[in-house]
Amino acid sequence: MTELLEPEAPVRRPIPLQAPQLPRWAPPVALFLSLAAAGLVGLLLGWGPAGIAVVAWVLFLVGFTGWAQAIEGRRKAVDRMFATLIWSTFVIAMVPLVSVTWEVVSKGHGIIGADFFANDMRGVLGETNIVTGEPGGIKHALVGTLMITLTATAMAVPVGVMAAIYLVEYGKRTRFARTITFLVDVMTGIPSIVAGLFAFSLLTLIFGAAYRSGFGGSVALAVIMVPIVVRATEEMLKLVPDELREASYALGVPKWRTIVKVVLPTAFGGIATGVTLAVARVAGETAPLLIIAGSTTVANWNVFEGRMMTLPVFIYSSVTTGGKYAAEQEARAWGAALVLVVIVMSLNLLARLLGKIFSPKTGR
Amino acid sequence: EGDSGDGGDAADLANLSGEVAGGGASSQEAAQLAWIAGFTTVAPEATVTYDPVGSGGGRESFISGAFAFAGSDSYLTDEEGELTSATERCGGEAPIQIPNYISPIAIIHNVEGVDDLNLSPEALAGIFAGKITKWDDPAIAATNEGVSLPSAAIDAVHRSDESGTTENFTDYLDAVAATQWDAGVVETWPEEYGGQGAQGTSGVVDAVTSGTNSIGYADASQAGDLAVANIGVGEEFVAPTPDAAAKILEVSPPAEGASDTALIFDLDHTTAEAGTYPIVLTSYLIACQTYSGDEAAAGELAKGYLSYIVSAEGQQFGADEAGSAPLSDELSSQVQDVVEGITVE
Amino acid sequence: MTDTTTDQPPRLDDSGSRATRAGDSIFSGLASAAGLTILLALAGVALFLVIEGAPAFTASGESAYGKDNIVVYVWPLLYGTLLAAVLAMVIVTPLAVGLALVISHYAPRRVGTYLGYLIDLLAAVPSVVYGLWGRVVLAPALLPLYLWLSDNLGWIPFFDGGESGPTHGRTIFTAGIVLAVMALPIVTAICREVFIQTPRIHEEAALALGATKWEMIRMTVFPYARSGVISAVLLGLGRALGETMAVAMVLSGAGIITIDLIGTQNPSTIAANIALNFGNASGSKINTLIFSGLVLFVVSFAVNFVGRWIASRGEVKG
Amino acid sequence: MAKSIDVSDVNIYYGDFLAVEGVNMSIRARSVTAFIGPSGCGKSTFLRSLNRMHEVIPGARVEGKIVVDAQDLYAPGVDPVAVRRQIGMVFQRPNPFPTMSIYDNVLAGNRLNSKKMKKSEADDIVEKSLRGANLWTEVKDRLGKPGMGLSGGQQQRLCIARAIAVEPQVLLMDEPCSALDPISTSAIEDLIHELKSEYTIVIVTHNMQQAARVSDETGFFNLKATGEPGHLVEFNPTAKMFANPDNAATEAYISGRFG
Amino acid sequence: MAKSIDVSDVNIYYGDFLAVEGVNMSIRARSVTAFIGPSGCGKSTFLRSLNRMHEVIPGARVEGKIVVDAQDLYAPGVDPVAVRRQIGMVFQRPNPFPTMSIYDNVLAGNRLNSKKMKKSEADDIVEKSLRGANLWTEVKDRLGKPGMGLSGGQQQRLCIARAIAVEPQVLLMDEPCSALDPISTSAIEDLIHELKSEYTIVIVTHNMQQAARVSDETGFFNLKATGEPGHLVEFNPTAKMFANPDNAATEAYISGRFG
Ligand SMILES: Nc1ncnc2c1ncn2[C@@H]1O[C@H](COP(=O)(O)OP(=O)(O)OP(=O)(O)O)[C@@H](O)[C@H]1O
Ligand SMILES: Nc1ncnc2c1ncn2[C@@H]1O[C@H](COP(=O)(O)OP(=O)(O)OP(=O)(O)O)[C@@H](O)[C@H]1O
Ligand SMILES: [Mg+2]
Ligand SMILES: [Mg+2]
Ligand SMILES: O=P([O-])([O-])[O-]
Repeated sequence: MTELLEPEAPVRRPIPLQAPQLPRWAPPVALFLSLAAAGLVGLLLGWGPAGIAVVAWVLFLVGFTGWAQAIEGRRKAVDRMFATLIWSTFVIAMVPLVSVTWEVVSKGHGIIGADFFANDMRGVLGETNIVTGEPGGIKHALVGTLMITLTATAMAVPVGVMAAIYLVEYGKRTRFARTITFLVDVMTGIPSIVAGLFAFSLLTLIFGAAYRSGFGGSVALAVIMVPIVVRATEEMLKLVPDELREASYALGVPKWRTIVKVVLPTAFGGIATGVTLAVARVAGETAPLLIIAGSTTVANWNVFEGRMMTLPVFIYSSVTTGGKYAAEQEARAWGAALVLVVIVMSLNLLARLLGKIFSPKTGR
Repeated sequence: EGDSGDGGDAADLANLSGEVAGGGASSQEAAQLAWIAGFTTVAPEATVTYDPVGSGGGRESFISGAFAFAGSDSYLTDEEGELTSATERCGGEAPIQIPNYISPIAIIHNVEGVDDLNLSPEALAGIFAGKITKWDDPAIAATNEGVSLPSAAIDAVHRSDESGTTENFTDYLDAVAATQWDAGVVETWPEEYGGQGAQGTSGVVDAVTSGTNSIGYADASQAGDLAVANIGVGEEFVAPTPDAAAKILEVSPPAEGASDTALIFDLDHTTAEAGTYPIVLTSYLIACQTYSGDEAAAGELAKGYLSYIVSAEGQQFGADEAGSAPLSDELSSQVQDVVEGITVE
Repeated sequence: MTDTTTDQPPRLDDSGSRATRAGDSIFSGLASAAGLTILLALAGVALFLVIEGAPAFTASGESAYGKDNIVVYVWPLLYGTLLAAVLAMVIVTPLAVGLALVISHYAPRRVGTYLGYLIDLLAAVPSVVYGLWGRVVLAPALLPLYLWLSDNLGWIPFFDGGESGPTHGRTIFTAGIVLAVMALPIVTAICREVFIQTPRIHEEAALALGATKWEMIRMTVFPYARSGVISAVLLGLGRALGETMAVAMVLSGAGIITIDLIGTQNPSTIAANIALNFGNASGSKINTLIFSGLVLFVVSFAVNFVGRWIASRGEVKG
Repeated sequence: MAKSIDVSDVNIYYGDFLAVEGVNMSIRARSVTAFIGPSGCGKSTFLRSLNRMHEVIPGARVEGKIVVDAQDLYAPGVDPVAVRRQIGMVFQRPNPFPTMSIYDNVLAGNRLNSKKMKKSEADDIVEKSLRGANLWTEVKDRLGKPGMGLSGGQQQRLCIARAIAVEPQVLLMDEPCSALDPISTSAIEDLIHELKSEYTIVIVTHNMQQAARVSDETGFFNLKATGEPGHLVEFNPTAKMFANPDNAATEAYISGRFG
Repeated sequence: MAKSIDVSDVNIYYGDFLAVEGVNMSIRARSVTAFIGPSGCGKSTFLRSLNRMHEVIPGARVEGKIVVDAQDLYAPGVDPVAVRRQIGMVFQRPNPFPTMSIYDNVLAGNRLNSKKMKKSEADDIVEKSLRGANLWTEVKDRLGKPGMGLSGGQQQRLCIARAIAVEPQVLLMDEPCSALDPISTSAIEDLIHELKSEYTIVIVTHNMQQAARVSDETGFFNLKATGEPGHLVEFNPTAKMFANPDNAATEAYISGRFG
């Protein structure tokens, strides 16, 4: 470049378009070589697989970058080095995902069967109920998770959707609306345990110190859900093109009917997705329930009275109780964890599916 | 009423139904779970819940009437007016207080090459006070001839949460080795003494199991396969067996305020009685002498449940399933009499 | 409709549309009420925590779990909370930026979308499951690493390991790693969002000048996304501060202050401490724990506040 | 049913920003009036003030008089919803309701106002409107299909059908062809020709040839400078405007010397 | 330094979609070549294939030969980064780097290649390029200010300065004036006139008057129908194209009968 800038050289010499390039097979070969070298040394010195992987990675990063530097020049080498680093983050991020999935499935699948879903833990010591001989199960926790989550959803969704409608359709530029939008954002960051403490403080002030019920858990979960629902709905309503609203206004349709008949149906897929994601988020919550919903060994269908077990709390108490049957409890905890993960992931999948199914076919 | 030798009339119990709520000391949780399960074999229609909310929470909820009975690691005193309040709650009659759960606190350890460990009270206190930091310290070696102690750092594990186990353990240390242990009797571990903090009994067991050259204290019922130390009592070293633990109540004097219906003790940790294990956690049941009105049905159930717990069958079931020490025969019959005395109007 | 076929001039005044007006005002009233509810809920959270937490100030001794007063009790927990969360962010930031670049700029677009889903799956794992995994699987697996660190890098105070060296894996470092895994999806998602929004015209300007991909990213994507990344990290920090169960299950902590990340003794966090002790607490101890929850609320509110503020400022500029 | 529109001294604001200033014109009934001018000169803004669509933008307002059929649209007590029912509008990008079928799209204006209609009556309106928009033969076999499934030009005609289904007096069109291909464009231009026998039509276009082809009268809007409000420079019969404009700026614009 | 470009049998794809088909042309050095045609006919697409910018869109690819200075741009081993250095590009919307000052914007391309530059050398390049883009006098007192602070037309000239600072052989411009006001437009048109003494310039425009004013040769692209690929209909000296085109479609387009 610099020689092109010489003032005495008005005729610019074209730089060659052809530049030496590493062959396409260079990255896999370099990777293989690094792995082989690290593997050999590692086996000799007795490193574990993790050590070998780390050393191979360092070798690849340094070696491959060096190779590129030698052949393609500095800029290309830097480019390749960062590409390697950036892709590495992906591999690193997959480690916990694969590990968690593997552990949950391998440790949890054994115990799962019809009994596991049909029985509760009443009278269960060790593996089985000492009276009936039936194995213990998670029926009570499933019932609790279902009831508490449903109740929370019933509270959070109307408030959340209406608030989003206010923000997008009515408030738009008012200071009040901007304050709410901002606080909703901040509210998404409220620690769940704080939501639990809030529900506890509120309800024990009203009903006395010993108050525990599923409803308390629902209140806490609703506090967590509302901002998620508001945000999701708000985003979706904003995505509804103003053109549609204007098309409706131009037909002489009043605003509220436009919202109900045009805007909401158009955004329905997105809202359903957001609500489902919010449900998925709270279905796995533990801390607030630990504080206000209590725990029990039998199924309780009444959210307003009596303690309720939920899947997350069941997992937690199973592993932390210890004692003679710690192993059996841990096995049930892994089983319940598998069930919980499947439920939450299915909800996430369902959310995407809903989004796909109900998304209006855009013209383009 | 009849022959109450094994805890009430089986036929009576079989007719019990409904629900009763109790709760309190978490030390009893495993045993309570066992008893609740065992109770379903004799009273299939009855539902009992036990909330392990802690001794203080249990007493509080008992006084407020939310619990029909409570489990507590310590007996009621009037230091904060609890005894008076509890008496009020029970219609002016003093509440009954009976020991129902006795469990040795085992000194669990995980030291390479060391199975049998004898610890003098002083050595034990030194280790947990952070004054003895190596396994081959002379204070330990002196009582363990022939054992090859590693020259490794001691990983002393304690409860990081507030705990009745810690209270009983430090009560013991304070009584027998006050020179080494000068933090007094505490429920929450004094951090300046160092060591690894672990949450809950199971946390301590986990930490000792997965640690190296580690030692900790935990309810013996949860010690699992870990090696347990023998503790110096007089001239001998005693292992934490249920029998050895149960003995301590026999040698301990009744506490101030004990009565026919309040079988409460101040444990004599300094005993030199042969075969007595001195580090013991004793937990009591607290209930009313009379249940009436609204509470009658729950009281009936509570009485049935309590009588099951203190029956020989119940105590044995607790020992089998939760590793507690069954009450000695003498104490057992006293306790059963107290429960029999509960009336329901 | 039916009457306009007659040639009468239709009326434009509003005598006929009172129902319309009423419908509009009822509906907008409902909507604003919902907005107000949110404000009230947030205020309620603060209010009730204050009501129930305030008594902890006057009580002392026993109620503060043996500490002289509430401040001495909460301070080490706050320290542990911040330490674990900051640690998590130190781990998460480079990872999330890299991942977001993979999704936004490196992977083919369709593949990128699926990789994004994969990362989002990390967010779908409930925290109690992370707790279980961290306690049973991760912590034991990390102990050898900690031993290696204290042997080889022990001169760095973070990896001192203490007198006896690391004896277990349930350290604040492990907690930080678990928190990092849990915060990764949200930080990645926000970074990805801002990276994707880098105006194409700027990216193409760089490419048209003969920049390599990395140079293009440095010239256009990073400057454009800077405030977005900062707010993403702050929001992740907010998450990590409040995460409860995973820490409660993984960390073997006590109320101490140390910068040793892998030693035997570790600080605990406010949230974990509440979860672990609440069940056993009664009377004024509950006030103590709720007060610590109030502290957590204030801190995480502040962090989220700043994070959102930076994010919204960035939006206006971009 | 078509009506003339008298505009006097109209100023149009976005908040504090004066976008269009001092417009006076008289739009004849049953004719096509075209607005042309460079980008940003306020054609769309002015058009939207003719059926009170302008004010749906927060902070936007209009000063002056716009009289249709002896009623001032901006007089107090006039309900904008009623105004919009009588003065229909078609937008630059076709915007059928994505959740509705073709059939429902056409009826949207009637249905959304919760009119109850007999099936036969509804069918009549749909057929009449689609015929009016020259779309009937193309879609009569798939009335139940989503409106978004049509091509751009068909969508635009669907929007016109939807607008005429409520039988307005006036039809406003803002660059109705600018997103369309030449064939669809010419279909719409033909339609405009037919519609003017029944409706008063006002159309904004950036295509001068289109203005010349479809309109009877043309208004030329311009900006004095960027940031200044737009204003009406010249309003004349289209033939005169393109052959022999009164104003030099009009001539410069039409001959392509700027814009 | 300026180079001619020979295009033979070029097909351009977005994934499976063939956007432009079978283009052959020969662009003369030191001249201005304009591409015109209706929206969507592939003008931008083709222009971007001339400096391998097309392929930055995922899935996009080019078939055929584009030969500059005896080198086929699409030959194996050719480094697209090097190609883009030699064939500069100016986009429709001005796109100065928002975080950089005017000075740094001009130098952005140079900085990539030579890490270290003497201050005086850098100053020279900046002045020369800004003078070349007719912007020097307007900004010389505020080189440290952000490039985004300039007006649209100035920003566009800044982008031109940035493009010529790396001394390319060819300058591609995609509707460089369509976002600008008349005065800025004419400044850019003047600049194009001056630049053609040193550069080969290819410009896409939707404004036929502009093509007539600035270009020496014109290529007319068209679509047979929507969804069909665009193709080059006619390529001729501008004077001939506007006076007497070879092709009927060209004439229809130029006379404004569609588009
Ligand atoms: N929603 C709005 N808020 C504020 N100003 C606006 C808004 N819409 C348009 N304007 C401004 O009003 C002026 C006129 O805009 P308008 O859209 O009416 O122009 P136009 O002639 O239709 O242009 P085009 O040919 O590009 O459609 C412009 O200066 C524009 O920036
Ligand atoms: N990123 C893309 N992906 C897929 N198809 C594209 C993309 N960009 C353009 N196309 C398609 O390629 C064809 C040619 O588009 P191009 O943008 O080159 O047209 P143009 O002549 O520049 O139009 P205009 O005058 O509107 O700029 C069009 O059919 C367009 O839809
Ligand atoms: Mg417009
Ligand atoms: Mg283009
Ligand atoms: O029984 P604990 O109080 O030690 O948990």
